[in-house]
Amino acid sequence: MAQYAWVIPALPLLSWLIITLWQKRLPDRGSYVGISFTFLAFVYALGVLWEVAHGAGAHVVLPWAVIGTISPIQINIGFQVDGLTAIMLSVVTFISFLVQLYSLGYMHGDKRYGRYYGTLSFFTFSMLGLVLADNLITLFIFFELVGVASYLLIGHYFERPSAQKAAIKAFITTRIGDVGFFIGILILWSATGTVAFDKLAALIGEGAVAPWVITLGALGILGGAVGKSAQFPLHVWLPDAMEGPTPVSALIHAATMVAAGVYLVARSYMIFYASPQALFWVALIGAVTALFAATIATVQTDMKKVLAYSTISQLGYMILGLGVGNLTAGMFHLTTHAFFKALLFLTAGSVIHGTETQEMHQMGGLIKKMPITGVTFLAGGLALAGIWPFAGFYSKDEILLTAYNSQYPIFFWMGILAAFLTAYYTTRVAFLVFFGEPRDHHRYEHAHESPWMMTVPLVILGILAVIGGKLLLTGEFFPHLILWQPAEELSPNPLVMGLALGSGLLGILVGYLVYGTKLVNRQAVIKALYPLYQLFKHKWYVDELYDWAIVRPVLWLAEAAGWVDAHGVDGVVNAVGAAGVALSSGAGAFDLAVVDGAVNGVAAGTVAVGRATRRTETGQLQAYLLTLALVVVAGLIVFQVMGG
Amino acid sequence: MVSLHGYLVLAAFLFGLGLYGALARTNAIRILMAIELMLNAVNINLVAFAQYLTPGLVTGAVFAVFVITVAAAEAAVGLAIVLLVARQRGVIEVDKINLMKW
Amino acid sequence: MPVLTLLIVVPLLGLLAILVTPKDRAGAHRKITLVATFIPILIVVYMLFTFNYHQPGMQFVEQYNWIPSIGVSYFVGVDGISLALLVLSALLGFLAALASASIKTREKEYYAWYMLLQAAVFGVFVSLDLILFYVFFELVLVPMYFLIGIWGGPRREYAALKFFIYTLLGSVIMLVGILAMYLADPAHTFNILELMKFPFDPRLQVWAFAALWAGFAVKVPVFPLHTWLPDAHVEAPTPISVLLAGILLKMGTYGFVRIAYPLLPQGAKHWAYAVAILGLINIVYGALVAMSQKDLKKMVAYSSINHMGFVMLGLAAGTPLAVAGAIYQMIAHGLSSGMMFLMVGQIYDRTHTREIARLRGLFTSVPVIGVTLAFASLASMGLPGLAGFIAELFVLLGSYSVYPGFVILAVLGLVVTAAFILRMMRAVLMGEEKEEYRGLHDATRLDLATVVPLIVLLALWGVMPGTLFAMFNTALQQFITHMAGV
Amino acid sequence: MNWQLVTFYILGLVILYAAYRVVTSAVITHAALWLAVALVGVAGIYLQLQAEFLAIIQVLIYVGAIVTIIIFAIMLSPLREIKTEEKDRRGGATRMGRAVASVEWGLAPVAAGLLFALGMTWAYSRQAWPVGSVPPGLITEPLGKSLMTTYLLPFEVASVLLLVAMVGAIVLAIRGQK
Repeated sequence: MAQYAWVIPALPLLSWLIITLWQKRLPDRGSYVGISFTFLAFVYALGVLWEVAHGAGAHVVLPWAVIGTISPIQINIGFQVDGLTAIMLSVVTFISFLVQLYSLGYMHGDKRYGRYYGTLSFFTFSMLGLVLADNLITLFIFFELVGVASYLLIGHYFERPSAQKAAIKAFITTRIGDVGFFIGILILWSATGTVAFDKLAALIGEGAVAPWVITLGALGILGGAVGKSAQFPLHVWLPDAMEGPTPVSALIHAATMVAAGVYLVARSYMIFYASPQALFWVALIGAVTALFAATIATVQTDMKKVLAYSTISQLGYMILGLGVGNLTAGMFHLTTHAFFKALLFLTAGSVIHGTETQEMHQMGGLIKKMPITGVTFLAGGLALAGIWPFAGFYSKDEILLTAYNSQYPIFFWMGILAAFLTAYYTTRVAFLVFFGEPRDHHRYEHAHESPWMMTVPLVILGILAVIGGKLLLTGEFFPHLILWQPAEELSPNPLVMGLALGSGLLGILVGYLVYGTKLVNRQAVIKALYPLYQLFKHKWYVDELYDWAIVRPVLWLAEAAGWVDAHGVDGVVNAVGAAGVALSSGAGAFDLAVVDGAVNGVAAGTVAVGRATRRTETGQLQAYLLTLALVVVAGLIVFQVMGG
Repeated sequence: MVSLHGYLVLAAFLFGLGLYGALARTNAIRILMAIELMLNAVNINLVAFAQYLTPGLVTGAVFAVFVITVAAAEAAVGLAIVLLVARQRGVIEVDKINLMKW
Repeated sequence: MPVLTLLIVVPLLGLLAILVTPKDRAGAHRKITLVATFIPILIVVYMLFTFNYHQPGMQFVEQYNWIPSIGVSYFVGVDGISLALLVLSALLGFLAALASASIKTREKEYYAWYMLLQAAVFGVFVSLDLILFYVFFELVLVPMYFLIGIWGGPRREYAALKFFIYTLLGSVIMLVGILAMYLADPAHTFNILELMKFPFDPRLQVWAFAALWAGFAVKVPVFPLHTWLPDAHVEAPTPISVLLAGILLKMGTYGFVRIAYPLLPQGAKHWAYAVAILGLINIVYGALVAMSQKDLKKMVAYSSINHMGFVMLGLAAGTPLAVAGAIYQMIAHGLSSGMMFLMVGQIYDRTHTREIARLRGLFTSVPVIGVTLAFASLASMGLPGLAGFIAELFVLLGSYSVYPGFVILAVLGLVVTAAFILRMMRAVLMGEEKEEYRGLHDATRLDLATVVPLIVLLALWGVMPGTLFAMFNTALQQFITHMAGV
Repeated sequence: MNWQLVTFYILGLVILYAAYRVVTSAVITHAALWLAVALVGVAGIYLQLQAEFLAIIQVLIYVGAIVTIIIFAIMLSPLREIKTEEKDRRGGATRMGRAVASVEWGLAPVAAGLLFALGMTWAYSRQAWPVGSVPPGLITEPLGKSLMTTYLLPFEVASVLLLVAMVGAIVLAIRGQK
């Protein structure tokens, strides 16, 4: 089956084409096409996973472009299937399938329903293509396609200016990261002449690549990952991306978009692993992001925003895991996170569906109205907080363990602090939304449990959030699947485990004290920590900084360039005039170096000559004839005199 | 014997008269006539050159035949245009017609 | 079979047929034009099948004496590069004729000029004699002048004249360069293939290259000779914009590839750095200026400047990948900008405005047009999976080893490109539907017929670039070898 | 002084005088008749040049056809403007004045005509011409042969030109009727 793994992305591609071309004629605008094709892809992906787990694999290479005939340069495309690919294929198709199923209920009645399903299929296709890519260029192509799909989905409610802005922001921000990725490709290509992962690995293994090339190439690729995986400092698009429909958020956050960045690093891990400097930067960015995003999440009041920042934070963990040299742990966290983050978003969607608001201060006590949603949320929340035996615990613990044993223990402590904050804000959300007294009775009265299409995915994911971690570790399944020769076998460290679990429990306790009981006065805390509160509330002013330092200057530059271009004409005329004056007074040099300059000079000259000569063009035949005759006579005389 | 030079001078003066006429008169038909004079002057030149410089060859005469043909065509179309313009605009003086300016 | 002559003659026959068809025969001229632009497509397809892609050198060659006393001949032939451009010209020629339905005034004249333009365009891409090339190159100007000047927008006369003066000026300078080569070559020939063999004096090469370059650069257009382009585009009617952007700009870059570079390789090397800088300026400056435009068509026009910068950069770098990318970009840009202008035209036909600020919510009002415009925009942005990306990728991959700094700046320019395209899409397509645009009729069959071939080709050559690269690979290798050998 | 030279001088004087009257006579019909005289004179010159064929068609076409249609046009036209004599440029409008600056318009044609004639004469006189004479023999036969062989294509083109001119003249005349 692995030989034909291209079928997996082909199915959603087909579904996209079908829905795009014939959505008006399909029942329910083609939603069932999308769901069934994705389900088929999921089944196929499971088959591939099973095969790969039993030692199969595939690598198919096709020529893509050949340049030159004497010493031809060949660029190939192809796909490869190994453990990393297989697990990602399963996760992506699985989450995508559940999200599409869920959307049946959530998006029901949307006016661009068909288009929504089409784009979801396209999104899935791009992500699957990315996962299968066997070289950097193919990966880059799908990387960009993922960006476009997210752009379309985030901008789904394009009547809203905020959605428009968010869509553009997502695309541009990730594209800035892609610039780094692209430059990384350029560096590696010009040094090695190949972009295929296996060839790069071989070359690096032989030591045929200069260390600085590896480091710069890796850092470039890291740029792409930072953009897509919303790492600091390119994280700004992800919270805004909440403008998209909630199931899309689930998809973006769990399986497709943001996972792409982490996957990129994992896929090109041989490059990173060969460069300690690059790995250090990876770890640093991961740790900083994990902590930084967690601080912001603690003060957000929009339910989806909290989850968004928590995603950024968790992605930081994954990147940290990769950075400290543990590929398996990073990918493990990616997988478990896919389960519980998709779950959390879908429950959030369910809550929003029921209450028609995202503002947590208008909720409260909803567990009575929405029991399935509430319970599954708690399962996801505990997994997020990393409490044993939930899924998140295993993966987070693994990352922290590696960090603890790495060269830079500071990253470990940052991770612990972030874990504490994670538990705190998760508890905060749980209490604000599901427990306590309803704060908006009107909304509370109208709140209702969601239809089965929405709750079934919740239950499936809920179960996985509880047992997923342990399940994947059964028989060392996961570590065998994604194997990267670790420097040393790490034995479980009770201190690390204790600290991780302890910080999580402490976070829950603090959250309970603040939100579950009235023991701590929130206003007093806010007042005491007011500068910090403001800082977190305004997301460390990163958006403002970018606006001021990048967006405005670029727009200003564009306006300036446009002005120069449009007014070059005037400028030149004036310049010519001024230059004439300057020349006549013997004062200065002639300056025509403005756009349009020389040409307009010629034009002006032509006009002047035209003015002078137009008098002769009276339109009278005889005048022309006279001129002709005189010229002939003059020519005759000249010819005679000169020619002798 | 008449020399080639004699014919050439005759033609030159005939042409000069035609040129004067084409320039000095305003009546379009008169201008056409003046042009005919010039064409005839050219023909004299052609035939004279042919007979004196390339005896035995008739190229010059052939040219003259064509010139006459063109002259006939020109007269026909030219007169038609003149009449048309005169009918439509009521003038035949070329200095009052400056269509070519536009 | 003299296919190339046939290619030039068919539009001329169409012209003749149009001229003898009375003015009041409604629709007849259009039908003749459609037939006379469709036959070239068939001819080109025939050529595609009979062309030997592995044989170096020119094929379908025809040579007859024209003015033997000064060594001018009617000498035509194609290699892979010209063949690719012929595909583009034939296709766009037909599609733009299809899109000419909106021309309602003085139809007969319009189509007559159109046919002349088409014949001249084919002539440019098949000529192998400098004088023949020059004649066709100039011949393109005349119909273009009238097509813009008569059927254009409010400031058409200004735009047409500006276009004419600029390009004529460039051509005159170019002619000086051509004559210089003619006089310097001991054989005194205008035969391009013969001239390629003669190693010109380096000093001559330096300035003759500059002269030729100036002539072609106006057409491309290269900063700072570009200011005619936005005006011409804004005023030109839609189909003419399509041809202007899709084919005419390529005549400039084709001139580089066919004449300026192979004939004067040392001159090219001497100026490579300057050309690369100008290419970079085209990329970055074009994108920035495009971002500030308020008029949709003007924005697209500036994006053309941005795209043509990649061609310049690729040619300047001169590595196989970069040149391949540059040639690819000619085709890709022809398709994407052609489509872009078609879409702008379709929108203008419905809303009667091109002002970005006045458009809104077209996704809702005219969904099919909205989606096709989005596709065109993404193609023009260089989205992977579409042809433009391949071109940019190869140019950048190939140029990096020569001009790493420029390439990095160009990649940053890509972000600006994305930004202005997305801002445009946001303003035009997204947002609440405007009251006055409610109930506009969506794309007709004719509208779709004009864009679908472009969509298909953009996608095909974005996913399977090998199909297009194979077309001109042999010719490319010859170009590279020739440039390296001198 | 032989009779050929005498004939030439007489013909030349007749031609030039007639041409002078063509361009100066006050009444336009007179001008047309003087034109016929000048053209017949030219036919005489052709005869003297041994180009008898040209002389014949000169009389047939020029005098018989062209002058006739000019006179027809003048006489048959309903427009008075054609028949009334125009004033000389000398007294007319001087829009040209700006173009030729200081030169008075009325002098310009005279100057141009004279300059041309004298200039050409001067130029001819600087050249050494062969002192041969016109070869004997008629040209009708060689002319006919070359028209049908070497110059067949131009000959045919000329006939097409005549056809086009005819059609054109008719179209113009018809359009004027409307």
